[in-house]
Amino acid sequence: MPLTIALLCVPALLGTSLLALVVRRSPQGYRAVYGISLAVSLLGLFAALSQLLAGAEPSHTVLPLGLPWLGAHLRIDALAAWFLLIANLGGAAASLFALGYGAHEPAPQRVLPFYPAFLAGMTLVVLADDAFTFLLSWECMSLASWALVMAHHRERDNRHAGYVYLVMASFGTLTLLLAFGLLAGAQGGYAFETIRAAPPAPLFASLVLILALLGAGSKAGLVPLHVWLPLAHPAAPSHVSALMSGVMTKVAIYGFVRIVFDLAGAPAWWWSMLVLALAGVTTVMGVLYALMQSDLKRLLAYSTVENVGIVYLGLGLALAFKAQGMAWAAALAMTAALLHGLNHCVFKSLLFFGAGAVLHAAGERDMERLGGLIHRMPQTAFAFLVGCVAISALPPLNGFVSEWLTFQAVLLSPELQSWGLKLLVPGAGALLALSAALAAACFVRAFGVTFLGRARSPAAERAHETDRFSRAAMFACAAICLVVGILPGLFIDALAPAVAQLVGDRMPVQTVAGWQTIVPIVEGRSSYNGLLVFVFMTAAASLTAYAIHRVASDRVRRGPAWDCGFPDPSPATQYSATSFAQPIRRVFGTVVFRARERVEMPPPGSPAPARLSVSLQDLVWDGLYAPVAAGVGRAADRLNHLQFLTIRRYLSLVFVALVALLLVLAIWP
Amino acid sequence: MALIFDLAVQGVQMLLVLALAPLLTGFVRKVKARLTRRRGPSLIQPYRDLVRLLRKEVVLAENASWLFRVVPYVVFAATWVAAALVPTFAAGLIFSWSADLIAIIALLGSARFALALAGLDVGTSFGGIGSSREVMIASLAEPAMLMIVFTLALIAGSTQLSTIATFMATGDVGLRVSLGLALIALIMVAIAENARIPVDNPATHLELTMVHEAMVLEYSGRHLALIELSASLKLLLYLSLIGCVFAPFALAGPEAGLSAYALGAALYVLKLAAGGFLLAVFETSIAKMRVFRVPEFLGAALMLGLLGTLLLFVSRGL
Amino acid sequence: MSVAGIDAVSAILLIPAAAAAVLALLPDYRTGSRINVGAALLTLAAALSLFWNRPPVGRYLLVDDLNIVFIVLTTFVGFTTSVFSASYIAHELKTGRLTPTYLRFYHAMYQVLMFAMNLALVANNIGLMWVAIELATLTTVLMVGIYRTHEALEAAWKYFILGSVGIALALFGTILVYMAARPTVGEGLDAMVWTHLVARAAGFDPALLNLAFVFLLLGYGTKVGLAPLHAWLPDAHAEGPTPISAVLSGLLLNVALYALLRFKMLLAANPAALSPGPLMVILGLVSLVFASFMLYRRRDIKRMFAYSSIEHMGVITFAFGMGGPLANFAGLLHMTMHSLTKSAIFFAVGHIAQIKGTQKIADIGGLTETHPVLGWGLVLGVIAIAGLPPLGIFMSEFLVVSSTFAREPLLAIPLVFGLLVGFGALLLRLGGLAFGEPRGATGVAEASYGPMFAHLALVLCAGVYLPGPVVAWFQNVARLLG
Amino acid sequence: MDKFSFDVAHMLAGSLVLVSFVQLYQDRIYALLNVFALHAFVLALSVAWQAYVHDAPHLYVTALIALGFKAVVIPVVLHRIVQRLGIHREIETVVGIGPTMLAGMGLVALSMVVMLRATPEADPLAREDLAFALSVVLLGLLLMVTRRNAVSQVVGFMSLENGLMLAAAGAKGMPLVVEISVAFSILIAFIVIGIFLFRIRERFDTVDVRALDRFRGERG
Repeated sequence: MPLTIALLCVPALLGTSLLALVVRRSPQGYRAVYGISLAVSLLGLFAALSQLLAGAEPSHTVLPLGLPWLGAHLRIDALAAWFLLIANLGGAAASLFALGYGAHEPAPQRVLPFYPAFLAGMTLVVLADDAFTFLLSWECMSLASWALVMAHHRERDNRHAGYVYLVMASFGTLTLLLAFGLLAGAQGGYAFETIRAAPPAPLFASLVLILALLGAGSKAGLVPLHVWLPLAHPAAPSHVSALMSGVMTKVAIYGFVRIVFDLAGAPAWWWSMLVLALAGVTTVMGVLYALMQSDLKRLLAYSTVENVGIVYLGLGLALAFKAQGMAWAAALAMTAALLHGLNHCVFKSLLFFGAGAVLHAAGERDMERLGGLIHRMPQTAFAFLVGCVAISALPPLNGFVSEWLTFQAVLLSPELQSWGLKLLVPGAGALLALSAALAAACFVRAFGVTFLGRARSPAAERAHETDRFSRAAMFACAAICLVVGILPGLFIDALAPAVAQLVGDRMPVQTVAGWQTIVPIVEGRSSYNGLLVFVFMTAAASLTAYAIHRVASDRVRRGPAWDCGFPDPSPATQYSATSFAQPIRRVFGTVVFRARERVEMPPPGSPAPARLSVSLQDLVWDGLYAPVAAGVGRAADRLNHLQFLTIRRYLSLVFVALVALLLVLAIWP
Repeated sequence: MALIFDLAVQGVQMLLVLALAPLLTGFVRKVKARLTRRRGPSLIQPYRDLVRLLRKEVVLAENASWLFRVVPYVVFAATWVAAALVPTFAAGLIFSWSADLIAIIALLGSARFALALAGLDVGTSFGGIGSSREVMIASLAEPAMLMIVFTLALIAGSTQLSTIATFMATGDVGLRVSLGLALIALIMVAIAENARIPVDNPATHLELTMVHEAMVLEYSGRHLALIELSASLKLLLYLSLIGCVFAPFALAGPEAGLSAYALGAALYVLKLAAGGFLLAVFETSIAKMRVFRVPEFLGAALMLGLLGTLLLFVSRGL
Repeated sequence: MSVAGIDAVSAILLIPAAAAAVLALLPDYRTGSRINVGAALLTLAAALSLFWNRPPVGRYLLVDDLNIVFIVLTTFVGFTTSVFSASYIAHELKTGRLTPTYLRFYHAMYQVLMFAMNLALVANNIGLMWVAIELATLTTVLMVGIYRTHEALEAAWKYFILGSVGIALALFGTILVYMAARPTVGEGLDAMVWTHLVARAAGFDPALLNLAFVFLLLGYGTKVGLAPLHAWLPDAHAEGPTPISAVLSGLLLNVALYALLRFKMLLAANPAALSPGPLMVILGLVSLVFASFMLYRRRDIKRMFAYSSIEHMGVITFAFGMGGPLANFAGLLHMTMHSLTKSAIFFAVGHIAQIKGTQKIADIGGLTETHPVLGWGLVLGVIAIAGLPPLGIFMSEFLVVSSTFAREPLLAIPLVFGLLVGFGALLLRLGGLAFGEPRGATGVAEASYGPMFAHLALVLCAGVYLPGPVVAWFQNVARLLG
Repeated sequence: MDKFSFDVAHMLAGSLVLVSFVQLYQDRIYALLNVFALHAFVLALSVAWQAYVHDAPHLYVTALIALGFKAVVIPVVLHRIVQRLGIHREIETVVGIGPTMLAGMGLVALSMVVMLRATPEADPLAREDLAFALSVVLLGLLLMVTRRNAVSQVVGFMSLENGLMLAAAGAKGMPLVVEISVAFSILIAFIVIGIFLFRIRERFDTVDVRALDRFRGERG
């Protein structure tokens, strides 16, 4: 039943795409499209929940589509249902947001037809149960999102973003294709059941892991395959950015989990090392990149890279534990990873919505030209703040819960046998800790520079609060952040079947522990109670406030800022996004980005201004992508001479080919 | 009945930390003054300051938003809750399982997050300096602290502070290199977190060196009082933490009687006094370092923590 | 029944031949284009009737499972292209690039080309097949040079010379096959009848067969456009009238490939001969990788898509070279999809070039803005040709790549590399053509979108759903190909 | 087949290869044309002999075409063209004569090797003939790729085609040989006319094929 409902969503969404083609230019057309998308997403959400909460058996169906002799295999199990939940939750939120935000879209005809198709693609990836359907919907998802990235195609950067994006997506698809080729074997057993029944030989399985890491990792944004992500995500309209960051990366993670945990058979001990190493680098690099950005949406995109790293860290740990036969520990790590997937979906959507609202209100994404928006858009500011707290992994919100679980999983790693892992896992743990702290710094900066202080440009001064649909979407996300943060046990239990399916064990039942405490292993070892922490903090804060206001003083006087006695009226004297990041840039950036500061001080007496210029290098781009691009360019240039030969030379080519083949014949045994 | 008793003990703990925190701050100041041959303010001067501040009106910058007014309460609440969860005189309090050591660190992180935002709210350059330096310091101090937590958790098999303290009190631990490293790292982190010399100077308004004070420059009245109190609480928290982990003497157990509690409380005060004294001695004997040497200082702490963890990972396998 | 069957085969040869004669005599170009469309439609109908009435195997003509795929495809694309050609040519006349006399010639030649291709496909005699392919080549040479510009003449000349050498090599190969077959099959016509040959190939002299295949591979490979024998192809596509580019890419390359496949089957039937697979695999890979890199520096839109045809011919040759049911199926599917897609692209490109008055990529931009239908049609076509779902080429690339990697992982690496490089180039150019600030003239398109969208719709449908009979039939052919 | 007829056929085919070598050696265009006439003449003889030996009268037609068209008409026409174009001075060879000859040797050896791998029970005459024909084809191609001048290239193509004819004639009982020879003659006529047309109508400065490439759309 849930499968049928979920499957119905797909044609419904595709139908909406067609509808969008019809209404694309009518002024209210967007409401119809996003309204239907919202309804369908809610339906999909219902399907996912009913599968998860009922703990239903996996159901399976075959449609006469796709590869002809195979058909389109579709299946919903607990894992699929969990990601279906994420996809449709994100989809519903984005649709709700777009009900308001869509009105500001300058080129609706370039957004509306692709938006439902994008949702449909993501839904279908999760449901696919054979390699062809999987890759088909995977690539449709990329394609639809590419079209959305190209919505504002007149800007050169967006076109570049779209290009890099689609090439990387294609790279990912091709590597996944290779992986499936190995899994399916020469006979072409592309159905997942067939693959499950006959897992590949260990060597092939290892190759599959590497390919899956490349393929799904490039979609998810693992460093160094992430380069497209910070270009493409910000280029799309904000609700689409939210979907891309919040949902599509999760769908990519789903692909990785499905292939590596479900299809590739028993993991080898060293697989996790690869995953953990990449994940550790990704978390820290992602957040450091984010700290260096002054474009709000790009900052959010880089922070997505970081969070994907955190999820992969959990997955890597799960892989390590699974390989060592410690299913109970693997269950903890897997739960952490999957829960973080949901959490990131929610708060990143929220943050992108906020960024969209800001972009619309102030017409500006550059934080250096924003500021003081908390006065003009208080509700957006509040919701955005909730998102910032959540993503910074601070209690009592949801981000903390999943990171806490990940830490707990890291703490189980001394039980691992392998020496390599013994050394690697603490390092990964340290990187995770570092990234958590840096993320907090990053979002203090994001919120502080954008919403606090004084407006840095006239546009920011004229900003206004956003519409009610947008606010509703943001507050809904914020509410979910809080709910998951204070009642994580419910979600961990809902996840349990998916985890059990993947690693063969589940975390202890959480809801039996009193007061909604979550207990990863046993109570004496570690526990956390978001509800109590939340209640304590709220009670303490409000009681204190009440007491002080009643007993001591509640008088307030407004006056000019003190600022050590030297307040400067110009908003330019505030700390900017760049200056805020300066200490961290000095500490980390000199190594990671080759950050250099150059000061040009005019000689005494000269009226010329002093200048400070900062240069950053993207070592991943410069070291990996630029050489590849240059190499392709050089090869193309070299080969291009072949377009300008004389007929005689072309004949010589034919001649040489002939002689070569004859030589082959001559020496053929 | 037992529940009520447990709740009462928990309540006592909460009030105790609140009551002792300014005293500890006053004590440290007093000792420092004495060490520099001044008489210094009286021990209860911090209480007086707090009361005076609470009674005064708040002068808000024209540009301050609602966030600016909420932050002091949030900071105070987070710090207070965190401090209440650290075993002071007794382990295994009724709510101790609601947050483990990682959560306590994260609670302090929440407080700092809020404070850093407040520093940016008015839009002054000093606030920005403070916030930006504060998050830089935190970005190293927090992972270092987590590494210390890892070390402790691996030794005790738990991240639950009560469990750790109980375990440490049993004496099964013996002498461990990791623990030593963790202790040194913890002290370094504590110094940084509490804005003490050599990382920061809580008593200066000299622009080039300010970190914490720059952030709270715009606060006045009751808001400032709360922030000062939170700072004191935080100092107390760290000393309690060091005390309960590395000197878990006479910590009352979960089902202990009143006498055990009393003994625990008495020893707790002694531990605090000793800690405060050592801090004061340390602070007077060392010079403030440049802001951009702080990362090296904290990086060292991080490395020590990581080293401790690694040693444990490796020795487990032997 | 057999009578009707023979009629159908004769019809697909006679209708174009008769139409060519009529068109050569008819002065009015409007009627001419109508007759052209009508004749193509009739031929298509005759080809379709082959499904129900399959004639018995003759000494000259043969209709079997393999070539019926090609026949139907050829007549279908021939028909749609004639529809496109009608609107295209009218515009050419208006701008004065062609005169009515040339149009007469053009229409007649179009039907001769159709005749030649159909003949090549239904021929059961390797000599006849050779003659038909050469006829088709010469016809297209004339069509390529029809604009009489320096560039067109130069392209036609290049095509002519290289094609002639290819013709000669193929003939030598054909003679060698005859020589190999003579001792076993006996002298005379029988030793050139393909069905006889393949039935008794096991007794042929393997060394002669090998040698023959080398010559045939190079001779017909020149027509397929395999690197390094491809040189005529880009220029011929770029300088000829666009309908001819569409037919060249969509059909003639296939016909030549079909001839290669026939000989491959012959070789496969002789266990002692060298296996033709590796040679085709290598040539296919070389073409793929080479053409992919060549795509990057193209400044002419039609030449770029011509290189993309080389790329895809490489993939198809590779797939057939790999052999096995999956790869052969993929090869057939890829060939069909490529024909449909590439001709659709050329339909779009033809109108675009007419509107903009140029074929220079740099002078064309922002099409989705100025000409949404054409622009998005082009986007869809390029996406299809780049192998993205849900369009048909994705399915065939999926099968080729995955089955290759399971069997010969090392071969899959250059395959994937070439595909990716080509993808990057196509996308790069698409970004400039379809998006960005509009560049170039923005006149109204007088286009017939029917053929283009008919092709794209078929490709889209095939990417998601292939009807059962088509599949069974493809599978049967794939089995035949071994 | 008796020994004598075999030897004659062998001798004629061998002479054709020899004449091909002579062609390679020429660096004057008129001399090249004359040698080509000889080439065509030898081919005609060879085909006629095959017709006689195999008792295939239709091959006489092929022989006649070779004799009339290729040994007489084409060389004369090409003479005219060369005169008109004023390119009778020299043949611009790409590589020196020496290396070309060496390469030619290699090609002949190669064609022998690949052809003699065929099982000996296949018709020996046909086998030898084919080996020589393959050599002629390869030498013709070599001539095409080592000359810059379009006329010499045409000559190369025609000698290549002569090799084909030799093979076709040697293939006993092969149908369509006459038709093919006619078709090729037309093809060659097209090529020759093409050169002529380009010269007259399109005002190419030279028939050096390099000149044609100046008009490619892609450069610049």
